Amino acid sequence: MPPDTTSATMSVAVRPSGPPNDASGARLPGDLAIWFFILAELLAFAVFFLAYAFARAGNVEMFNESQLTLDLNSGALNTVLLITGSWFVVLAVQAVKRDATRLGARWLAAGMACGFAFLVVKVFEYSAKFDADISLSTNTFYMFYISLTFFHFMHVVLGMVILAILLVKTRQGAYGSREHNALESGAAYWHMVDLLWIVLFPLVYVMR
Amino acid sequence: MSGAFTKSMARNIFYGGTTFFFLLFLALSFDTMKQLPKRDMRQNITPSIIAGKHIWETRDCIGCHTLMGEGAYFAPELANVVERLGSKEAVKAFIQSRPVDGIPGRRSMPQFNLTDKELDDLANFLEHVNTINDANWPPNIQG
Amino acid sequence: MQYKSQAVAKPYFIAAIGLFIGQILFGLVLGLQYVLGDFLFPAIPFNVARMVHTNLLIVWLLFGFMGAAYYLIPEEAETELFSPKLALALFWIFLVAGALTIVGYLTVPYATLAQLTGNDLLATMGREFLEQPLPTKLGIVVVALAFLFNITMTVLKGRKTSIALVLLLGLWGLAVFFLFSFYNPANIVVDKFFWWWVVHLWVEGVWELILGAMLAFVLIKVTGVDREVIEKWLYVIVTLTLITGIIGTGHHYFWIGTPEYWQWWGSIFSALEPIPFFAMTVFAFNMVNRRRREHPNKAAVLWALGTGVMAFLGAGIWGFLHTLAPVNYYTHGTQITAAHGHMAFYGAYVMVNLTMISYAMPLLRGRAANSNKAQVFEMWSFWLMTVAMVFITLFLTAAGILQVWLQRVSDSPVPFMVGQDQVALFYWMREWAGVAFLIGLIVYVISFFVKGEEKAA
Amino acid sequence: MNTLNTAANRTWIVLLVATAITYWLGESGTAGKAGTMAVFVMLGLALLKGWLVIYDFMELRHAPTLWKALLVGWLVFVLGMIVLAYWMGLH
Repeated sequence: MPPDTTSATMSVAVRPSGPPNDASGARLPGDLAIWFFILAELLAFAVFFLAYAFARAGNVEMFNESQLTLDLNSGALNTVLLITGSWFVVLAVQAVKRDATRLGARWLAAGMACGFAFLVVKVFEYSAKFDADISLSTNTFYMFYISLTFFHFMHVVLGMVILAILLVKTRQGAYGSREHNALESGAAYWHMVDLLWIVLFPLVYVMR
Repeated sequence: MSGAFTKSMARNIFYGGTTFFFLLFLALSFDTMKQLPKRDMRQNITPSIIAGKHIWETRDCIGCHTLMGEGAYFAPELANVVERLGSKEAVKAFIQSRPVDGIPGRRSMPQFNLTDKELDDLANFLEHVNTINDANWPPNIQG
Repeated sequence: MQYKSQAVAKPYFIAAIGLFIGQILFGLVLGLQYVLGDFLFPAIPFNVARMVHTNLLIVWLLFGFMGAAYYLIPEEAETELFSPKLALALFWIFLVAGALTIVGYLTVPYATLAQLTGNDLLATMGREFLEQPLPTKLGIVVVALAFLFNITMTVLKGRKTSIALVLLLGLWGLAVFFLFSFYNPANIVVDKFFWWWVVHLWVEGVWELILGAMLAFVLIKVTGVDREVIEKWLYVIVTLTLITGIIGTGHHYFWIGTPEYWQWWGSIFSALEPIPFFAMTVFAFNMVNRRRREHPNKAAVLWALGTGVMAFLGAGIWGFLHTLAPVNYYTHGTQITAAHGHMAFYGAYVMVNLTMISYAMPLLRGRAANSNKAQVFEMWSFWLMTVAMVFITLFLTAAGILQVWLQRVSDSPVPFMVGQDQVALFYWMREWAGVAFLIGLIVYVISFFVKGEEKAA
Repeated sequence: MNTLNTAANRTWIVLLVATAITYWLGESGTAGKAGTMAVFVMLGLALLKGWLVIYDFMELRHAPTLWKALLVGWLVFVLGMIVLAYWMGLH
């Protein structure tokens, strides 16, 4: 998320709403705009998850039977990758806030590596499915499986783009203990991608 | 400066979100184009059907009727009219027999003075549209 | 009016209102034909009158958007318009092309018009909202590109504000998606698929950017709230618009032969489409409540608030009414669609144009706002038109519900015309509401000529 | 770097363990046999994992209660509706 370079200095932000530093010293990490976007994404995914859940209630046998063909190993591996990637980004943010920006950059790179590994595992999983001639139109389960995971897949890709930009900016020394709004915003988005997968994995891969 | 609401962040999210969802839309559209041949019976499109679509357009039938539910709501749905009236001949006869000055007090269809070939083409086109796999819409024969 | 070249917006606004009157007159003709089937038959059959009604609507809205751009871009960019002469030339080209098209619709049978205008070379006619002959379509592209060149050069040499940026994105998007109207494949499913790239990605995509930018501009001027705050809200709203509206195209891909996953994707994302309209209403009221100045033009403030509310009602609520696939299965292609269409177009795009005209016209005529007497007339026209439109929508919704019950849901579905005869009462009531709308429009026009003590420019 | 000294590190460990349990539920077929019990376990774990991600990874532990409520509320609502849908699926 390339923040406007002109406002790299401490831009006085007029806040129309949202008490970031209210009386109790509570502080919302990152930019309010990203949190609006996160809420919108969570809403879209929530509707998708519930559509899956209630569509499953309609024909449980077909869902359970088709679910057996899913590759549980790659699903679990991907969960571990995203959790670890998320953890690395937390460490990166903490490092940068201590002005250890070189260490922070390395953690960001590690987080991206996990994200990239997730994408690779996913591509293999998809190619296996497409080779078995499974597509969005095979049946309702596969339609949901591909729609949900592909929609999430693209969020991981966008997350990678964001982390890449944050990595470059961190290496340029744009962030530190004083200025880390964009870094926290990007990190919040990345954690949201992990949070979504944490719900998606049991729902689609395991629940029967 | 945490918890700020900077315009530059809002603009970046606008660019990122728009690009993201446009790419997603292109992906879904690409898949649709790949799936369509199995659903739209394109293999049955004959020159007559193509000519029929041309008649459909140059007489602006969509200005009163709906086709697959899209168009004007003044006159009946026509994607399943051949099935509803029973045969292509019935449809052709109906079009041919429209009175020039309309039916007093009733919604009236103009007399288009179509030649026999044009009538055949139009009927073939409407019959073809009815064969398209449109998730069995409309709910019943009345359209 | 800070820049001389902003005056070029005036003819655009006048032409817009003129065509608006024409659109409403033909709307009344159509409404009467719904109840007196052979009214004006065969001279002006329903499909010809409908072409004129819908094409006049789109053309007058485009005139309004262009006038708004010519008014606000110089002020946003804090520089004179790149070429006022080009703007005036384009005005006459577009007006003449539009007038010729309408005359062509009315005087010559459509099939003959098609032969005369090269439709055999490249068949693009005969599709809803895209009935224009090929020369007119090409003319629209030329006018649009020249217009975009004119305002883009103005912004490039001046201040680049977020409002100008969002407006340019919306207008460039409008021109780009219009190009799909030249694509008319023999395969009806592919034809419809890309036809929606013109229609839906206009009114539920880039036009909402134009709507947001225009509303933001007027709100800055009438409320005096800090530009930084308004532009942040603008970005949030247009982000929500595009992230829901683009995939929202799917709610047109339920029953036209496209794969059935669109029923899920289209329903889910179009169900989220009312959110940006709700945010816009909260935004408008929030800004007006926190205004830092009492702008003399009360009517413009009323129009701005009304735009938010009616856009949310018409496009948001009435859109959601029939956007979910299981519901749309029964309401697809009925009067429910027509009800949504009327209130959405009026609430979102007609009202934002009237907001802009109501704000800019006094300034173009050398005064900050019209006299109180004139503003009272204008407010009367606001309530007459808005309430009349609400009733048109309610009557069509009632007709639609009955039609769905009789023709689609009931165990013994009735033929189309039998159903239509049984809802004729609502069509009569809709026609009277249409007359009330025309009266409101006439009062709106009168308000421009009402004298009274004016405020200084 | 002592892995257990910060909340984030502890959370990472807990998340891995929870994922392993969910994986085991699926892999060993217990999800199939135990049915409802397994569903409650895995969704409970998802709730725990989500809670930890929100509090420690997203660092909302020190955020205004409004945002904590929004995020956790989303998690509870979605998981609750999934349980409801699963229960409806049983009948």
